[in-house]
Amino acid sequence: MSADLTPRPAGPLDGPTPATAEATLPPDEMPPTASPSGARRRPGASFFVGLGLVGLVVLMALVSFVWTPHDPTFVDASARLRPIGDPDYPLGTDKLGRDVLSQILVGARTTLFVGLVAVGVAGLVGVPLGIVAAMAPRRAGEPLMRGIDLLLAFPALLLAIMFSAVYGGSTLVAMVAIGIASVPSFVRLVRSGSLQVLSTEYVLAARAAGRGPWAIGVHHVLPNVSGLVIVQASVSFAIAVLAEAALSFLGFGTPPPTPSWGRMLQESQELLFAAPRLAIVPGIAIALAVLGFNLLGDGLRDHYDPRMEDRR
Amino acid sequence: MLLQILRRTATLVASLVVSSMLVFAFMALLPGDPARVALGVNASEASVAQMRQEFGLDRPLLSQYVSWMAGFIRFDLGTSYVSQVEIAPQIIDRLQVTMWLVVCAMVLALVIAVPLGTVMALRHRKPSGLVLSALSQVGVAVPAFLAGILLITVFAVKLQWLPANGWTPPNEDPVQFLRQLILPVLALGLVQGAVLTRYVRSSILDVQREDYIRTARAKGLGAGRALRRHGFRNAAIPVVTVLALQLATLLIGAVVVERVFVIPGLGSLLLDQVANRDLIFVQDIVMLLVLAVLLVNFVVDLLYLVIDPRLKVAT
Amino acid sequence: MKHTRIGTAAATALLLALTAACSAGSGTSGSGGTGGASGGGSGDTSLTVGLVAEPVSLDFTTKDGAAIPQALLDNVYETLVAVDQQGKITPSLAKSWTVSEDGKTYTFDLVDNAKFSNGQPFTAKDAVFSINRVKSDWTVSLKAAMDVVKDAKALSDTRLQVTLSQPSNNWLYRMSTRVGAMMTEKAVPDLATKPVGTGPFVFEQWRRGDSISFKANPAYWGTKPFFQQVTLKYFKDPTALNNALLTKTIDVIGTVQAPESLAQFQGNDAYEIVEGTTNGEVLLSFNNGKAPFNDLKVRQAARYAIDHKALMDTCWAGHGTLAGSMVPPTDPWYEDLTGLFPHDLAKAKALLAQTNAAASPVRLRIPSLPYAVSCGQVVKSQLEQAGFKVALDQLEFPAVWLSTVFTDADYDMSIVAHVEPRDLPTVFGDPKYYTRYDNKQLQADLRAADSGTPEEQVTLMKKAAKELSEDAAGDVLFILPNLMVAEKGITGLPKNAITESFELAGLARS
Amino acid sequence: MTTPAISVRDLRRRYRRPRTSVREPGPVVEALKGVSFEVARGERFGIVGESGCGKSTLMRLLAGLDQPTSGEVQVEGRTVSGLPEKQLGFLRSSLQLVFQDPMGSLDPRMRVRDIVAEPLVAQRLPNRRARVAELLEAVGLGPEAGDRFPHQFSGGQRQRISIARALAPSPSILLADEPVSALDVSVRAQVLNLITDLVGDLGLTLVFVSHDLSVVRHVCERVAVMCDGEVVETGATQQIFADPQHPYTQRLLRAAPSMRRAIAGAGAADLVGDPS
Amino acid sequence: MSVLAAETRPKDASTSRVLDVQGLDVRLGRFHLLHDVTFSIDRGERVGLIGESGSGKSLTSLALLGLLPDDAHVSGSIRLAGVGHDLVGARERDLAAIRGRDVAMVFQEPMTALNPTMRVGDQVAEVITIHAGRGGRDKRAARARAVELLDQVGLPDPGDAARAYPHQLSGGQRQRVVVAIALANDPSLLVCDEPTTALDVTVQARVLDLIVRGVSARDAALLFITHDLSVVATVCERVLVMYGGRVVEAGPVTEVFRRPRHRYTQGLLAASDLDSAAAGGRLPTIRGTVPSAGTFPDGCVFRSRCDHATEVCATEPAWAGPDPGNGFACHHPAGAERAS
Repeated sequence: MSADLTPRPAGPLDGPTPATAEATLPPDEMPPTASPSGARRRPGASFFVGLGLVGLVVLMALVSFVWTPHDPTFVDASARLRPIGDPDYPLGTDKLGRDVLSQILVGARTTLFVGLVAVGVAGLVGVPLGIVAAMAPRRAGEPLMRGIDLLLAFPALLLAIMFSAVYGGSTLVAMVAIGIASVPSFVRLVRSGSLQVLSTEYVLAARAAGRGPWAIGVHHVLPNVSGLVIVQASVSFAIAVLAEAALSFLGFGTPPPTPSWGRMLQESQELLFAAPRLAIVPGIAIALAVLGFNLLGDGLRDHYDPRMEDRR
Repeated sequence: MLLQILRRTATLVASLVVSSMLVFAFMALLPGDPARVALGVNASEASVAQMRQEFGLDRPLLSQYVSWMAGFIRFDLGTSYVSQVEIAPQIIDRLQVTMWLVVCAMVLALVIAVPLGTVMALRHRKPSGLVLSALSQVGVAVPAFLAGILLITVFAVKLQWLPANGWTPPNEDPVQFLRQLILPVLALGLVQGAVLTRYVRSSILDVQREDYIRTARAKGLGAGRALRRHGFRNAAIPVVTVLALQLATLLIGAVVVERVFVIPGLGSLLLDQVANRDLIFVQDIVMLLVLAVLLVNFVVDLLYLVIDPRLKVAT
Repeated sequence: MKHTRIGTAAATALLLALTAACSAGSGTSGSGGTGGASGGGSGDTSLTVGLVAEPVSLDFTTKDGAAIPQALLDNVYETLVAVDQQGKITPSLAKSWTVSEDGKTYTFDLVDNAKFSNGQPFTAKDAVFSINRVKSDWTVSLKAAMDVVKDAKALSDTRLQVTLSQPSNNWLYRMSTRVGAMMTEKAVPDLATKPVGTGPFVFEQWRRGDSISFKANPAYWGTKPFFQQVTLKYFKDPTALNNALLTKTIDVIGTVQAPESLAQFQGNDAYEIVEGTTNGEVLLSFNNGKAPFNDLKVRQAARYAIDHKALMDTCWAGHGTLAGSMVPPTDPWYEDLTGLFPHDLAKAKALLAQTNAAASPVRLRIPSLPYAVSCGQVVKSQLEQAGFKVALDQLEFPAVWLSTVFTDADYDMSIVAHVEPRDLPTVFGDPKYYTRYDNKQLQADLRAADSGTPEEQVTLMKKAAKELSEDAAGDVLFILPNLMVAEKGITGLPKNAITESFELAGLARS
Repeated sequence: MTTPAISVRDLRRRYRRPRTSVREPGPVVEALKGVSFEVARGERFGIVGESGCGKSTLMRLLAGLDQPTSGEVQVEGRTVSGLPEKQLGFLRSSLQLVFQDPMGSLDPRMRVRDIVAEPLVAQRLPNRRARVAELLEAVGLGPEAGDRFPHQFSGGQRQRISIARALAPSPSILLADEPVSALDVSVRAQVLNLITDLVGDLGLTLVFVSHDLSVVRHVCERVAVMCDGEVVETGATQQIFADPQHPYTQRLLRAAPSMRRAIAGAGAADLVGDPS
Repeated sequence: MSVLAAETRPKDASTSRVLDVQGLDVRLGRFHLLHDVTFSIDRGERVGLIGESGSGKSLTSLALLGLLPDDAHVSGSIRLAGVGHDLVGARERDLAAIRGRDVAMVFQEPMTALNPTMRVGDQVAEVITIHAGRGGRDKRAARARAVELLDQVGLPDPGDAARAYPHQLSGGQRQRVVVAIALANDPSLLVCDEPTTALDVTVQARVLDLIVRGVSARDAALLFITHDLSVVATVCERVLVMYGGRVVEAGPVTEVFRRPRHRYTQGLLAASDLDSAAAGGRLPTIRGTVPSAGTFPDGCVFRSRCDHATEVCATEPAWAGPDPGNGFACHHPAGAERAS
């Protein structure tokens, strides 16, 4: 699967797909909505659809803290395999008699946790490294980048499997691995963004004003690459959610009894014919969450217009 | 040009050395005693110790590393702790299986992605383009194993058109080989295709904004011809990068689809040997994968030199 | 006396998703026999059986794991004696045998027309070689079963005499397992890749990671098998196994790994379901060696807290046998002891209240095996209803579980299926075993049972089983069922899986 | 006072390009080949040259943003070249920059108030709020401009913000690098007026870099013509424009299209025509 | 000195008019970017189009080549000599056949206008083969012709240059290549959009010279778009002044620049005439800033910045002059008060 874990290299690939800029139109002739950089575009439909889907996941997670219809881990032999629409169990129960709706609600927490850990690791490591790699002199920056490139040689799934084997299978371990595997894309993206920022005259002006490298990194570079980072974070989030599902399928994902959509999907397999709903419900949940984060990323990309080189 | 190649080769070699150390160090961290796992639960401490000695696990790590690397360089991958069979031929067999799967899937992905991505880019503001774009987003969001399970349910179990799973080498029964290949390739290729389509789209959108496309159109080329003659080569650069990365990572990444379709591929081999704690075997597989990724990247780098003349510094 | 293995027995349908090391699919082009769609016509004499765990090697003298004898024993290799479906010892390569008064000397009369597949005839010399080689060259722990043999000699080509150092009921029984497999000295160098035996089938090809194929032995000394070509095909994923049968890639599911999935075959005329029993006791083990489970009250509270019927219904879809002890129904000393600890939450709570075990969570450290994962969640839920606090902890099997739970006994509770035949003495007779159960009286009874007459053995084993159950040394959740699904018309599938082998010779298609 | 505002002595700056051949090291690019000049206090000094002539490198060296390979830069009698950033505090408060790009020289994520206050923050100067309002006033923007972001302003207004920022620490020297090249013609005059007014009112020393001869001619009293890393000619503006000595200066002057000459009948050929 | 030999194609000899633009109007979304733009260019004539950002000058050039975005609403008419149909509303296929043959264009940015992955010679040859028709697609001949053209635009070693990639050439050399591409098929109209803005003064001089001689040799019409008044004055005979998407004044260069009538033209000239202002002294200015495209006031587009604006300026001023190529649109024209 794979697909889900294929690293998405940063750089031109993740390039923006602005909806309004037109190749042939000279920038100074463009109407103001589409023009000045730094100006944020009005977000498009994909942003709102994505926001809605992500909001739904967050809402489910929040609701699960205060209320679930049943204890999601409570095993009830008398209530096994109830169908969808059962008065007590709106989304039915699984083979252990656990309420599917409750598991989906609590599973949303796992999904968010998964994404936050992976994106958190990747971001916390990748963003500073990217800025440092851009600001450091060539002699230091180049080896750093080569080291980061080396990480690319360890695909996410491989890293997750090895980490799980070494540190025991847990969501945290698997997602730290996924996060580490995503570090290179963050570093590359942030570095190229930072290099653009550093080549601007406002950085030169800040230096002339007496700002040290630290202050420039924090006050100029970081805010100006944040748009890129948010977009990348959103995409990485989606990748992490897919990765968790794939790892759960292989038995390296979230261990029981913590409810997780990926494991629900994996557990549902043997009952695919008897109770396809058990696969369909978490399957849809995963797909919608991934879709949500991807769309949000696309929307934000348009919104932030990260083509800094467009600035004239 | 020569300098560029030398420089990249040096980087490749350095990367290989560093990553081999990483791989080895990581293996040393694996909990669980390989000798114990190989011998089973009731083996006496004496026989476990003897097995450890046989495996060379009692030697200092450095000497273990050196002898492993020395063998690796000669492509003498050693003998499996567990099955006591030569490792190299096993990996090659599994690699062949996975290569069939992955290469066919990538070809399918390309066949899907290039035309679809182009259409999506050319019509990115028209309803047809938006619908395709939305479809590709959904494709990206579906876990590949779910796609595989659905394909099996529909085409194998319900319609009985194709076998649900299994693998037959092509030289044994070409027809059965193809029949068994279709569904896994679809599962993998469709999802990869959706991902790739997004890249093709965004890459072509970027290229379309370039001034030289405007120049080409001012020369009298229609939008489509301008893109074909001037855009594709430039748009190919980022797409080739993704393609190469996908290809390399799929060697292991295909494991999920291999699982669903019961295909004896490289990924499954790795999982099994991790479970067996067949350390030398795992080391070899991981190192070969790393080698594959690095080599693919190396080749892609060289490919850039061909595609993009700007990288060839004028002499 | 320690020759029980744990968990790895595929013969009894254990779902060891990760145990079997499958190795590379050999690219060598074998002759046919790929076990493709066999179509199911009655005249078809090829068969494909879907199984779970693939062997890591074909040499069970040095490699542990039940998958090897499952494939080879009774099919390629034969033993002197065999065990029938009721658990009785029957003749095989030995037509008959006598035991001396003191129970120490066994004299076997061997069949005279058996031949190894390399063409050599099977003689008493080969039997002596095989028995001696267990002691000299085997490395797996099972070899201990031969420790009791003092001497083996060939009285003639068809007459073998074995002398034991002390009487042992167990020895003859073990001779029906892989330890008793008859081999020829000539074939020993290639044990791992080219097994040679006297059985009804001849090993043909092993495509690592995929399948093992046999063809019928044209020179077999006994009843010739119906099928000329048999392929054992290995699936790690239960759904894939089911799909393979549904799409006619295989003819038989040799071990149903997901009992829930039986539903899709039930009531379908194209398939037949075979249900019997196995030797596999799914044991909720307690660490008797340390707090809190060194306290009888805590152990009893746990046993009362478990609703075994509900548990089997939820995690094994109601298939299996409730026994209440470490003895499966096919053993001669079986007794239904389920009445000793009926589900009783009130009692469980009361007992627990007398201790402080509820104060801190107990660690239920389960191996990453599907049955353990699903039963573990049920056990956790049930124990918590009785007031226990349970921390569920999934350990990678085999590597991590073996070192943490099995070797280091760093656990409070675990769940694992003990699938070795007659394994009560191993699990509870050795205080160093991971159950850390030390009961001198029980140990003495077990020794006496082994060396006594068969009648004494039954009586003493019954006593031991009951003692163990009352002492709540562990809680047998249920006995695993033998579940198979076959295409309609396949006959001769063994109802009970109580030996190490998956016997193919009796199978036929009507 | 005889100490010049800026004194540059035999300034050289070499860059080594990445190597392109296996055997030879990377080629050396000499951006500056021994530049010397002085700018007197209160003077409006112009530097003219085409792209690649080294004027940008010179600017960076003057501002202490880069280190010369050899030679010396002195600002108000104190050596700048060779000093680490930490010891350049005096330079940061006495010399400030205005750049060409009205968008790129302002951080798009900062409010105008913070942009203008940045030198004050960096140099830990007091009374920031009042000073910012004062500066915005001085460059012709209302104090309410401080709440907005750069992209809400037009090019000319952004250049005013740049100027306000440069003036924040009350420098005595203003370095303006092509400050009006990117502006619309109708706005260019406003900004030029602003610069000349401020320089006059505050008694600043102005170093004005431009490729546009007419602008330099209008703004500066003295001018240096740069070509290929060297100053080929220095002198009073009037004198150089009236009677260029160096062939390059002559070529440059002739190549610049002029409305007057055009209306008098000069065509494109006259911009390149060989004088000989 | 290179003489640009023009292979003159038989053209419609009955009229000397090459381009006739009538009432060109462009809207993009809710923005009205071009208003009623009308002008014409005769054979051999060099017309300048002056305008600041947002004036619509580049949009006009794109409209002439039919390269406006798909979602732009265009009305009016653009007729080109030798082309039997109106360019407005023409099919993309027909427009493509015209581009590069009858009308060619030189863009502002030489650094990005060429395909980085294609040899320069091939890029020049391409424009020849595209329009050569089925019979004339001789690659070798086209390549030879490309080298010839590169020689004509003054590239040293044209043979080597043809084999070079764009990044191996300097900005000025690249712009010469772009000019060679534009002139390859001897177009009847050459449109140059700020062709020298990105170039150095000395390079600019040579490129301007090249363009002027290129069109003269072909007797082609030139539309030269720039914001630089002195460049227009040097290159062109006639000038159109655009502001806010309209042509506000038109006439012979000497006339317009000596005696501007529209207040905008007047202000622009004053503000840019650095030569006559006292050194270091104040310059005359136009107040305010240029609005962004599509946001100019209605009525007189200049009234928001005009010192002479009155209430009447809220109505659109009529065109005052004998023809669209001569006159202005201002309620309070300069020179009028002098007269009064």
